[in-house]
Amino acid sequence: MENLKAIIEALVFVSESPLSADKIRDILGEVEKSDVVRLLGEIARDCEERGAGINLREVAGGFQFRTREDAGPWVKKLMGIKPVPISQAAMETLAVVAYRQPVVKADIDRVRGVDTSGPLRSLLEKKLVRIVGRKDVPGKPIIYGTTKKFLEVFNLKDLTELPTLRELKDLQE
Amino acid sequence: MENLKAIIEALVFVSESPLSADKIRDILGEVEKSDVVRLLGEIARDCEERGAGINLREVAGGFQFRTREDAGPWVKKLMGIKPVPISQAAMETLAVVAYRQPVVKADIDRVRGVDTSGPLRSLLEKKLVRIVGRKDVPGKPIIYGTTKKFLEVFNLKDLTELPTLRELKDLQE
Amino acid sequence: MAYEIKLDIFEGPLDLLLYLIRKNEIDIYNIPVALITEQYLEHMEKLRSLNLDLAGEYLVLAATLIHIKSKMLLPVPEEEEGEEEPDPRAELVQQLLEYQAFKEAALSLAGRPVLDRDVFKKGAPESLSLAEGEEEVLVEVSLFELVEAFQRVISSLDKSDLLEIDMEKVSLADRINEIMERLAQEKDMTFASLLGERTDRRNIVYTFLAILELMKLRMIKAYQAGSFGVIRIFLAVEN
Repeated sequence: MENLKAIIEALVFVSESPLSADKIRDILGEVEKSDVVRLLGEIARDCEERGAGINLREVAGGFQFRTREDAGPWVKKLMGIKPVPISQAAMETLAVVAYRQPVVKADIDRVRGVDTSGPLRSLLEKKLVRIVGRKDVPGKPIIYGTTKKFLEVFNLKDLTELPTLRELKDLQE
Repeated sequence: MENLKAIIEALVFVSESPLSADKIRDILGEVEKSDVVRLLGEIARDCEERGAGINLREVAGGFQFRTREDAGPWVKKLMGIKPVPISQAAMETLAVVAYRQPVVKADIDRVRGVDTSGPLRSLLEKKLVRIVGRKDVPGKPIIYGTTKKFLEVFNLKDLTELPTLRELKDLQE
Repeated sequence: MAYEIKLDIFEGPLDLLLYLIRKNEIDIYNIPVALITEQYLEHMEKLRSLNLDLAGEYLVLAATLIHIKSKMLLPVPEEEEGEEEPDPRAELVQQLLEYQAFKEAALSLAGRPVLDRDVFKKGAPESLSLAEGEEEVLVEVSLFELVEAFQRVISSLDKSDLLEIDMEKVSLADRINEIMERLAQEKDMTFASLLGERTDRRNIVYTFLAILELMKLRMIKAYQAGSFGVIRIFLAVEN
């Protein structure tokens, strides 16, 4: 294929959700995945270098074009977007779920020292957290985990990209 | 504004419909329309020159990024594939509905040996299963059946073409 | 949906304690329990005087602090060599450190380029839609929340309206059919507007019962945007 890079750019552009290198290879057929990955890297670099209005980001296991940060205020104005604030309580709850998943509510409550019913419900509604299942202990408590949307919203490639949690020193030592 | 060109590029990128130079000027405020038009021209030229996957086109009184023509076949291939992600539980439930329809929830629960409220609800949401009516027995339970979309998604001419459960799973992959 | 992160003063007793430790520039591994307990209790008093309803968790931590304080006042009994009495503060410190780590992680997460707040993808921000590849776990408005909303609607109505008795007999089935018809036309309606169409008690109650019944039958769904957002009623299936 002659214009492989351009075609990959077009595919990522039209895709509504982040597009994985595997998916691109499947679409294109006789192409090596390594070439797809290399070209995606080139596209990302091109955007950076020419100071483009959009950047290629790796999120939730795929690639997606996103607007550059300093365009944010104008984009919000154009689209009439008024961000729904995530409360500090919900952010803390989200952090505990993200790092400790799969996790039950009792554990989140213990870490935060308060009841997290409210924040948890709001995170479920925002689809940043989901119910993964039930724990096989008495009372069958609900197990929570983060969603793919969580990765998309916070611009994370995958869970391993989470900022490192400060090491907890064991005081007993 | 420093990165005026990049911001305009970002605005055209996020907009769902073609964006006019007037609208861009309104959003940005203290900017001349002539500058906006000039920068839009530059963006269009940049795309052409670097042989990008997307081009800036003037359509319906505004500007819009469109994929380059030779990417067309691949874009169609990408957009044509609409995976309907279905959990194992939902697949089983769907199979019971498909083969036993018209069927009430109690029967599905009995066949699967677990409560199917969750999977059933998700199938209703995905419009693969619909409510057909109510059974004329005490409690008037809801009767479920599959939809036309179910046939479309699984590439079935009609219900007589239903494959086995195993084949159904393979179709997903 | 787009997001913005808001900072509150205290997110709970541990947060208050961390604040006091920072304010006093205290080493978290060597907390002067007497001083901190005193300040903690003072703050609880302040919060109470602001008419803030203090959750039980604040009281629990106050009790824990007082307990640790008293333990530290007791003379340390002579122990056999090598056997050291654990620091009574150890457990609390561990908890504080853990909480602090997550608090920092939350800040760090919020500091990333957040979608629909800092960066944007093509097209309108999604609202209730799920990311591709995810099984939907419906989080609907609970009956408890519906009852709360019902009480809000009732209390916002004019009392005199409520006293009027509509002689027209309305059956639950009629109301159910009406609601289904309205929803088929309007696609979605707010809970308040559905209830508010009727101003007499009997009709409001019947409308509410009809909504509950339809929810139970999974003919309709109720969604709420945010914890105190408007409750919207949707048809569960389009005809």
